Amino acid sequence: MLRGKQSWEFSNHPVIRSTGVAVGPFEANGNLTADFDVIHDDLWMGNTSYEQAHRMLLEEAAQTALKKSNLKPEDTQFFIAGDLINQITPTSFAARDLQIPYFGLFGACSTSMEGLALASFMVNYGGANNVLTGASSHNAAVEKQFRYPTEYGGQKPPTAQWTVTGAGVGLITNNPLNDEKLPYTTSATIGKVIDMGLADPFNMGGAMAPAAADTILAHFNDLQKDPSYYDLIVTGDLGKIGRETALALLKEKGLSLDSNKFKDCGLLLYKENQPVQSGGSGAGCSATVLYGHLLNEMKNGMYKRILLVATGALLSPLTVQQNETIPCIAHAVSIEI
Amino acid sequence: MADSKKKNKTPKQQQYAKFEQQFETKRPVLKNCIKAFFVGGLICMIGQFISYLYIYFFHFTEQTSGNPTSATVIFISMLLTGFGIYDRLGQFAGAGSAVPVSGFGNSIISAAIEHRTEGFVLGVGGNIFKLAGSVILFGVFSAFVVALIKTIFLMMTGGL
Amino acid sequence: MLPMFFWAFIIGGIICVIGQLMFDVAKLTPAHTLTTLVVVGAILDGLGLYEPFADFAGAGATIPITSFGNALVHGAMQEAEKHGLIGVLTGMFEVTSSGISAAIIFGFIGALIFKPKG
Amino acid sequence: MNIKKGSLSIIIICFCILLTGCSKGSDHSRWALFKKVDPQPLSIYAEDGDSSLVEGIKKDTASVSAIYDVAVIKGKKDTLVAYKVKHMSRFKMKSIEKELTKKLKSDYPDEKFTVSSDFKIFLETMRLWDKMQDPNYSDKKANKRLKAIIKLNNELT
Repeated sequence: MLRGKQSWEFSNHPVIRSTGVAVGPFEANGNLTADFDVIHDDLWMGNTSYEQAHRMLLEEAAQTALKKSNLKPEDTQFFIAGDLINQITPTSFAARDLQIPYFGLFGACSTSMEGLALASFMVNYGGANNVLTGASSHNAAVEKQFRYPTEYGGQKPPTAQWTVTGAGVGLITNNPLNDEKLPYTTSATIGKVIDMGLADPFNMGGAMAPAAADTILAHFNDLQKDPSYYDLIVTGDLGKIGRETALALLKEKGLSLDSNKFKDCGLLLYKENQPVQSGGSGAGCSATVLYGHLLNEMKNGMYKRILLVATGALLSPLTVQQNETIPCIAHAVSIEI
Repeated sequence: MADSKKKNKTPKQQQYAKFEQQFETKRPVLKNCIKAFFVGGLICMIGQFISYLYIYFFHFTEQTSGNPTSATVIFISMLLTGFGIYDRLGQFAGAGSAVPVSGFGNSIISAAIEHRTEGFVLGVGGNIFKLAGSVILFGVFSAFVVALIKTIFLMMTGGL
Repeated sequence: MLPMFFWAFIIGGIICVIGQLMFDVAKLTPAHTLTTLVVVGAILDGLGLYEPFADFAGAGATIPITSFGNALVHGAMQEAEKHGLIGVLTGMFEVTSSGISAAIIFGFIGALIFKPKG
Repeated sequence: MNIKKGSLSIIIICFCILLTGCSKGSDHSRWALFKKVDPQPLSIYAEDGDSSLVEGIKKDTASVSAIYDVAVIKGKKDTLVAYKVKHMSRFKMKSIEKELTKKLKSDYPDEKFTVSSDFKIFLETMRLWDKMQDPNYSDKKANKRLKAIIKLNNELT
């Protein structure tokens, strides 16, 4: 049901029945290792190219999610996913192997929540019984496309972020199977593209913060809720700088959040001493942290209600070179248990 | 470049740019410069050492030892790039490892290694100058202009 | 000879600091920074300043990328002395050829034997 | 910083190899790059008056204030003058060379000079000088070697 200007409420409570998360070596050394299903100790993962490894991550995550629910690809109506590589080939190639009817999404790093919102919408209104949704990214494949060759000795400024190698997939269904308490989605707010004129591709957090703030404000306006309703508000990959900027922006707009209840996936994922500069980023960042870590925490009773706001910077290497500013977007999905 | 960007910005965007800046982690310029100084200086000192080796053991004079020296430095840079050390050195030293010829070698070699998955002709061949191409282009063109002006000047003044 | 090492270190270091300032203060990309330094090297040689500088600092002046511009001009000027204006064109790579060819050859060898580590 | 430490130790090791590796022959050429060796000026075909001539050339060269170490070897036709320039004067190396050539030409109009401030030329001159200390080393060989050094000096790149 449409609520307010840009939000949906899912009254039938689509359930996230199972999840699958596959990550690379760098993430395995981070904070959340215990929450991941498949861990690779090599960036190549036995493939001949990083792009193939990228595809493999998503496939493994999808297969794990299906296996945990005892489902076959045929039982799943739709597969909604995306990544950052040109023409989202890793995702489409994975969809070729999965043989599930497929929607390819591109929302940069916000793809995970875009997919979850759409999947919940479909399931809520009977458009599907089971939908597989997720997002993935691979550090070396993304660096190769957006930045410099991985072996190039360029210095990254402290505002830069580290692209996550990982894929997170969730199975959204209208059939919770047994009596076990499972997390379900209750609402989603679709963001609009916001461009505040920043153009530095090594400071994405700062560019994306206004989009996150805009979507969070819209969410509370549309659903007539208060920030205290949520135990935790998590942003996708704002990093240190973006998180602080977003907090300050929200405060300026009259919405003060408890900074202990406002976290960022890019900061949760890595240890303090890992050289990720401002934090993690990439489509896989919010996907691995939500489908791996946060849902586990919810099942363990740490949180009852969370709002996940995944942010995306809709740039390409071409637009950066043409001196265009960075348009950004954010989508929010609320999950309760 | 920066000016043209500013012109297109709305007042709201300019205001945000200022607002955002207070949260940005500042680049540690002094620390970076010290690191660049020591690593860059060290690379040049190693280069000096290599050139003395060429003078001492081979038939090179101070004038002619420059070429084999830069070739050797580039060779070392290839090994460091291939073993995945140079990118870490680059993150530490910044311009200290980018400005010496080893950095020029690194930009060529890293691009060549990166694109071998696309094949040797289209991948390696097509991308090897991805980063170094601009250095070569502007180096050659500016040298052409400078040499042309200097030659004409010398001809006019009768120096040639 | 020993002061040579000292000055190579100091001058080489200073050129790198200039590069670092172009990165951090002027916020240029590495490609813009290196390109600028090469052009500066070419102009300095055109003014006849680079050679005394290289005499003084040795590798401190020949190892930084600025020497690439200097060497290009040098090759062109050498040839120009022999053949006039045409020499500017033909002599361009006279001196620098080794650096570029070394980089190309080692780059390709590197691509043959190494894989990016990520 | 392991990289720094490693490369430093490599430099030190290489230095040691360099110092010990070529210890045959006289000491002069071994130390030629490191310190002032101040060799006796030589003439390959020692004729009457030659020793005072090369002595004079050396004194003349050393009188240039920026020059601190001079090696002179006179061959059949050519005279090779290799010298070291004080480091702070290396900026003016070209003009020093010009000044010296002019000075030597006006003082000794009959001689043909090759002057060089290049370390390599100085080193090779000292190597030849060391060899010439051996009485068995023939004058012809020495003159040939001298010519080779002069040729090396005239190579541009």
